[in-house]
Amino acid sequence: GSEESGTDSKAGIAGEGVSGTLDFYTSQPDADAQGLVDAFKAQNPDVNVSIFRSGTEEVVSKIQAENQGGNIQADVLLVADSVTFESFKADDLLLNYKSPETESLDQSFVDPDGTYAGTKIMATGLIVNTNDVTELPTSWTDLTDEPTSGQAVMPSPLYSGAAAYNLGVMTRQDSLGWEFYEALQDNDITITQGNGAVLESVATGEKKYGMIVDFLAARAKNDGSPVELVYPEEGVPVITEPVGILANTENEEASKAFVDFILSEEGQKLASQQGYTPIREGIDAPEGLKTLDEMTILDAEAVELLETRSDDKTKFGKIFGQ
Amino acid sequence: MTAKQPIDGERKKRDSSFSLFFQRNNLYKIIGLIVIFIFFLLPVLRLIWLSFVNDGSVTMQYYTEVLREPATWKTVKNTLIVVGGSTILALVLGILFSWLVAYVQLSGKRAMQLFIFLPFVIPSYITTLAWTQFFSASGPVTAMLSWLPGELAAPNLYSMSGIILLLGISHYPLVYLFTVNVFRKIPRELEEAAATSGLSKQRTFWKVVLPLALPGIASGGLIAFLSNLDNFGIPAFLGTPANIRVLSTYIYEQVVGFGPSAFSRAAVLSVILGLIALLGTVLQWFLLRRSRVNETNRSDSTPRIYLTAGKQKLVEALLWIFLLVTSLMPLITMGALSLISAYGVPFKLENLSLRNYEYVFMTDVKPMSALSNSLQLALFTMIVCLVLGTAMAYLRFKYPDWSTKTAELFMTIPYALPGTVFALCMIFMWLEPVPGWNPNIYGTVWILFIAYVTRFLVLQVRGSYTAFLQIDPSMEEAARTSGAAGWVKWRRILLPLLFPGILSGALLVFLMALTELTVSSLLWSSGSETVGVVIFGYEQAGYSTYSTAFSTVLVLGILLGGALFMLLGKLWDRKVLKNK
Amino acid sequence: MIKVNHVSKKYGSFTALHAIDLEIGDGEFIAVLGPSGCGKTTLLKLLAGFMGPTDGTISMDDTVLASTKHVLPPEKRNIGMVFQSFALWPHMTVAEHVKFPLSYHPNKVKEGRKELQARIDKVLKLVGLDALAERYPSELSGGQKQRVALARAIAPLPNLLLMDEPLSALDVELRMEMRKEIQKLHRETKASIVFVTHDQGEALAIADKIVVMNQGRIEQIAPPEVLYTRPETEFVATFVGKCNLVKGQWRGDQFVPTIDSDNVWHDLGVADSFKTSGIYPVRPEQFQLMAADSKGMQGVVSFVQYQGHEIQYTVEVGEATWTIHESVVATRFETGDVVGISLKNAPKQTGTIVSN
Amino acid sequence: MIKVNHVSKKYGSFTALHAIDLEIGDGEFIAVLGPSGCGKTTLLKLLAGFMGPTDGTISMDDTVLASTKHVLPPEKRNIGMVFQSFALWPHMTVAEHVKFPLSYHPNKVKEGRKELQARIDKVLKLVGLDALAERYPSELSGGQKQRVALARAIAPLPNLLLMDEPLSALDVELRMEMRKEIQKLHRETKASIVFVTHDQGEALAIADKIVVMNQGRIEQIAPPEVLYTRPETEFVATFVGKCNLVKGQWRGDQFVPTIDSDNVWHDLGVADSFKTSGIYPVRPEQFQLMAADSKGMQGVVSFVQYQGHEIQYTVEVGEATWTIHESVVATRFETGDVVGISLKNAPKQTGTIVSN
Ligand SMILES: Nc1ncnc2c1ncn2[C@@H]1O[C@H](COP(=O)(O)OP(=O)(O)OP(=O)(O)O)[C@@H](O)[C@H]1O
Ligand SMILES: Nc1ncnc2c1ncn2[C@@H]1O[C@H](COP(=O)(O)OP(=O)(O)OP(=O)(O)O)[C@@H](O)[C@H]1O
Ligand SMILES: [Mg+2]
Ligand SMILES: [Mg+2]
Repeated sequence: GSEESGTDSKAGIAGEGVSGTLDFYTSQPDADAQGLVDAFKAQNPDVNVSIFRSGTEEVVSKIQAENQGGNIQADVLLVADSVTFESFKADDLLLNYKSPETESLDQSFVDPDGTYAGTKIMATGLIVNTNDVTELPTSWTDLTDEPTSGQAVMPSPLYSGAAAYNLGVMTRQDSLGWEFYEALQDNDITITQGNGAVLESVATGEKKYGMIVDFLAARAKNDGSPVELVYPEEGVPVITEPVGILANTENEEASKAFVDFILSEEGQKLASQQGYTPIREGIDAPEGLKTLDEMTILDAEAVELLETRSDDKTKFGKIFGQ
Repeated sequence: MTAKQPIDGERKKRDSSFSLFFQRNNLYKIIGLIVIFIFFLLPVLRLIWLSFVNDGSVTMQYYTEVLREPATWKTVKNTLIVVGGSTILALVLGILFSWLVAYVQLSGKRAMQLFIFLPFVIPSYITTLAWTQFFSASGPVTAMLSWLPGELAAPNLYSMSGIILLLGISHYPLVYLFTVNVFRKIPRELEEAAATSGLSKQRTFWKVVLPLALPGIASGGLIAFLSNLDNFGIPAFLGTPANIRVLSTYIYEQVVGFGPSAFSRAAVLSVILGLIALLGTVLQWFLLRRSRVNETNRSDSTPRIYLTAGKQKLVEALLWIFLLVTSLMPLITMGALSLISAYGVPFKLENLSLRNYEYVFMTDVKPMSALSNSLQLALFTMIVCLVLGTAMAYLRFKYPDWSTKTAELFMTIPYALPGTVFALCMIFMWLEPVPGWNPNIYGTVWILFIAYVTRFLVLQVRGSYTAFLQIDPSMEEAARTSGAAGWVKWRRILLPLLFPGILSGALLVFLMALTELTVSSLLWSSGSETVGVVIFGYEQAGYSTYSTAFSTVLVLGILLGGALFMLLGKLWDRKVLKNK
Repeated sequence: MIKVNHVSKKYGSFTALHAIDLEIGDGEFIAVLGPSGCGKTTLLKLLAGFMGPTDGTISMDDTVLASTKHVLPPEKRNIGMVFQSFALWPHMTVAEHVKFPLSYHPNKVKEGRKELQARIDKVLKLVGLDALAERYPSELSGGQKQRVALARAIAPLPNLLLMDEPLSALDVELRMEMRKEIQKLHRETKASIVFVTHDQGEALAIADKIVVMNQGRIEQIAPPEVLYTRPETEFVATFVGKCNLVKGQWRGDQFVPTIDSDNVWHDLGVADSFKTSGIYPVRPEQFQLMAADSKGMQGVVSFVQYQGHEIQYTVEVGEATWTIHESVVATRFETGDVVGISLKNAPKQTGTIVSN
Repeated sequence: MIKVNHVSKKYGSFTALHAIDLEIGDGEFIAVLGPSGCGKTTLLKLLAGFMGPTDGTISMDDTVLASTKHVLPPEKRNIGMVFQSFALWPHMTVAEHVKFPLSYHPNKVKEGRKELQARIDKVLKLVGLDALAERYPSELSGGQKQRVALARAIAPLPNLLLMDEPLSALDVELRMEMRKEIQKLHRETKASIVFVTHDQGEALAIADKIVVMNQGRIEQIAPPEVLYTRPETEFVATFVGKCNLVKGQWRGDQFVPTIDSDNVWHDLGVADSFKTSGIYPVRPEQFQLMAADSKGMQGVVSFVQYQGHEIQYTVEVGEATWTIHESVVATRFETGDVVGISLKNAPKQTGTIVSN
């Protein structure tokens, strides 16, 4: 790969003529990551992208371990939430690259310093088992009410980065705050490992309500599971699966081309096809999901979230008796 | 005749000729230890080192911090309870089954053996899922209990005892595998001698049979103990809702906890976990201390205890019920899930299809290549472990001095650590073994191979060592006076005698490597995806139906392989050994 | 009284015992003698109850102990056994081996620890292992192992003591001592003893009754002296104390050996079966060797073995090979010497003793 | 020539061999004799090279085979060994046991399959196991197992044959036969043989030289007849062929037993060591028993053992216990009888034979 230039890709079609190998670390589902890479390669046949896919937590640990080991292998990183990127940014592991495509994005999803940018919108909402529940909940606080006592399930922030992000965001809302989590505990909510486990639990009827990332619920519903997705009225925390380039990339040019592609209209359409709400304005959300403008977003400063994440988790642990 | 050798200290004295060879080659000993150190301990030390540095300066800060936290101690206590309880359960079940299979006349033993392995090869997320459904409010247990008088509630699996139960059930096959051959090799005359001394069958079991089976029990127990210690899936699944943390889950929490001190804290906890593992190993040595070598016997699979027809039927029925619940039930749950389109749709004919299978094996290309990768990896890992592990076991057996004991300890650590932690260690180590030099192992399939060998070697060492403990040294001496040394001695005398034990170890290594998940999920790379990685990927993406389809095929494949293997064994017995 | 009734035992297709009949009286001391592989151990294992007969029954005072259907397990019988292969428990010390039956056998020590320890010490002393009480089997020599096996079997003073070559690994001195101890035990406890040995001297010395087996069959059952002096089959004659079967013709009480038809030998107590087959059994010490002269039987010494108190000659006489024992004080011959052979005239020997 | 040089062997803190010196000449047949636990097996294992000495060296024609530092492994020596515990391989048939050394031993058969099979058959026939060639060890009787061990050791005709009680499980007849075969082998191959046995008769019969061991030390090394007739220590005298050590006073060539000071015995070839300690060693057959009369030595019969060709009496004489062997044709006594004892006058015996 050539490393001589960091500016020329602004011109023309993203990454035309780039080549070499690219290590892409992601937490997207395998099929989605593969689809993305395939689409990219259709345009840039000379780039050889190898994917490492695992859970966000594993990917992050891997990069940190590689960092400890002396040499990060990844070129492009795409994982669940911005807090993760903030943490890498704090360690100066990310390259400053503001893709031209970010201009079409809501700027709140783009790092002002250009180290990362969101690629899609994943809201966390409520999932309900429709066999057992006829009256759909409308608010987060429904989970703290008497009728749902012992019936709800949520992913553990201690295992899932996305859940930890949600914890940070929701405790910073005036409407919810730590009181909300305390109430959840009082209402006997079950903590489970991750979003997948929440889906299993609710879909099989073991629990009736769950906090879950929207696309999983929508897809399960499409597949025929007896579930319904609800966006609570207070709004939803949103993670954006940001993408960024590692500072010591060995193929800066191809990396930039790849990021550009992800954020491009074509890349975003692909995301929509794959069942995610695209982040770029003007592209439709897939069946069953809301687009960005249709939802109320609960928000918090990513930098602040990073700083308090550890404390948040500890506090969470205390509330839930660990 | 009982043979010449006590197992530990005295052997050394007696075999001083060999240690004499070694004295001259003390250098080899040191070199060997260094190699083992580099492969097995250094990666871990690189992690541990992190627990001592902060911003480039050495500090005990993380230790004081972590050790001061009550959460740490609570976790350690939980761990000890969970691991202790589940190891005892695995031991009880494992010993019971291996004894029944080796000693008692039962029909359908071969089929039974296959089913005994199932809980071990079924992925633990499936096991937990199946069991939680089994005991759930809408599950069969609750339904059955509601028929009974009284306010009986199904036991809550999301509890300490739930974790213990599932860990025990998942790992008793390990104890079984290590012990059953040892039972078969106990000379009948030793029991007959007990009988003429007036011991009832029951007493003979406690006083003679069990102590003689100790080598197998200790090895199996140790491996089960380590497996319980490093298991993440079950305590994470069942412990999270119940707010029960054990070391493996707590370490994971630390690792994924970001923050500058994440790894350092994880390292401190890993040290604690490592200490517990070492404690287990030492305890096991202590158990084996009084064990002595039997006369070498051919493994004898004809039953020694005959029950009346009625009793035999009863025992068989009880065994099968247990096996159906612990083995078949998860398998069926898994199979059922793999046939429906989505979670939660009722299990009705119109909802069933082979769509998931079609996707996994026709549409998606990954599973097939993963299967082929995993098979190759497992096979090579098995072969390498077979050779290295058996050689190591031989050394450990022949020269039970500080050097081989230390080597064994080194080899135990990689298996005892939670997979995630171990994978991180492998990254630290193999990315740039010498700073600035990247041998291009990491990022290829080789890192998986090295990781598997490093992690699973101890299984083979234990398997082979157990087999060695069954061999009277005069067997080898006789070979040597007949002029056989080196490879001939191994091929003609030692290996045939060791065969079943070595095979158990190899089988374990193979199965473990084939279904490995946590280590692979950090170390795989494009083109080297493994079965575990694919299943994990499906799971995380929420495609549990795909992962169950894949797992079902995998487990059925293993079952089929096992069945074939047993058939071959039967033929071998008939044709080659002319067994009656 | 134990009755072995037409018992057969097969290992697969190989028949190790052919329809054995045997009675073991209460307090009787029976030696079982026979060549290697004749079924001695098999018989003992059947008596102990480790396996059932393929045919026939074993009963005790009219209750059936073992049949093809059912076998009373050994732990329910009041027995002790010395295994030919010792069968020591590798994980137990010498003292523990003795302690075991004393704690669990039907005849166990019931009086408490001190008494138990005293008994252990006594038994160990008896077999000369008191100094090795804390050793494990792997730390013992062959003979020491065998003594542990012996100690374990006799410790609880069982009613029926089965011993499978219990002294084979011991030196003569120790063997004598052990023999005496076993006999003493027998006298004191009135136990029935079945003592398997391949050593005819031992069998003759120790037993009330000797059972001679061959190839899974019983050849003869008789008290030692009868067996030695009046063997009923060729096998017994040659096996129990070397015997030379001289061929010839019986004319009433007179025997004319084929090899030396000028001579006539008198009947010194030969069993009828031999008379019908034209054989005169001569013990090695009944022959006399002298320098060869022209008349009488002649042979060539083919082998000489020095035995301290006697010299054992193997002599080729015509087609036959004879064994002849001579005193060390008699004239010595060497391999290859041509010698003359005659029958000592010792009319007293066999006749009087049989009538004893 | 193998030289054992001041070799000691310790098991932990227990010393099994104390500074042994021994020479094994080429083609020599050495019997090692000694009581149970005296270190015979240990010596053999050192000679085989299974372990190194704790002290001293073993060398062969001036090259050191074993020292505390280094041991030449057994497979590099041209040896064969019969293990006391047989050490049969449970996974191999009888034929395979014999085939094994024939394929791998330094002296292996190099001529091809047919030759190999012929050799296997020959060896199996020699030990009488030709019919059992396809059996596994678990299907053999004790004596059969021992013969397999023997066959395996002798098959490759090793230069040094180490045999640890190779015949202990065999009956007299078979034992004689095997002995002869071993001797034949010895003559034919000129192998050096070290033959451990606890049976003094066997040692006397078979060896060129006997090594008597006791408690880890060598008591005497001598040819059989010298050993028997001129034992140098009390131990050798009593162990090799029962001997009664009669106490008394030596006055030159004359001996006055304490128990019967009226009598004077003549020196029939007693070693000096006995003379200095005032002992007259008398073999059991040198005594004569008669009905008790008032004068002469008197004793009480405490034990009688019938041995076929002789009767063995144990007689209590004063403080001492003597063993006396009498012919079966002599007057019989029973336990409790009071008997008179005298020394047979057999001036020829010891004296002449020593000078042989
Ligand atoms: N591994 C061991 N540890 C301790 N002592 C041992 C060990 N092996 C043998 N001994 C002791 O060493 C002594 C010599 O043993 P060895 O086996 O050489 O005797 P042996 O002369 O062959 O006796 P036997 O005729 O009974 O076979 C014995 O007293 C025995 O108890
Ligand atoms: N498991 C078996 N399978 C087949 N044949 C066997 C088995 N066990 C013993 N035999 C055979 O049965 C016969 C009798 O064996 P047994 O052990 O009773 O002999 P033994 O009289 O004790 O001989 P020894 O004096 O050599 O110990 C032998 O020929 C032996 O080969
Ligand atoms: Mg036998
Ligand atoms: Mg010995």
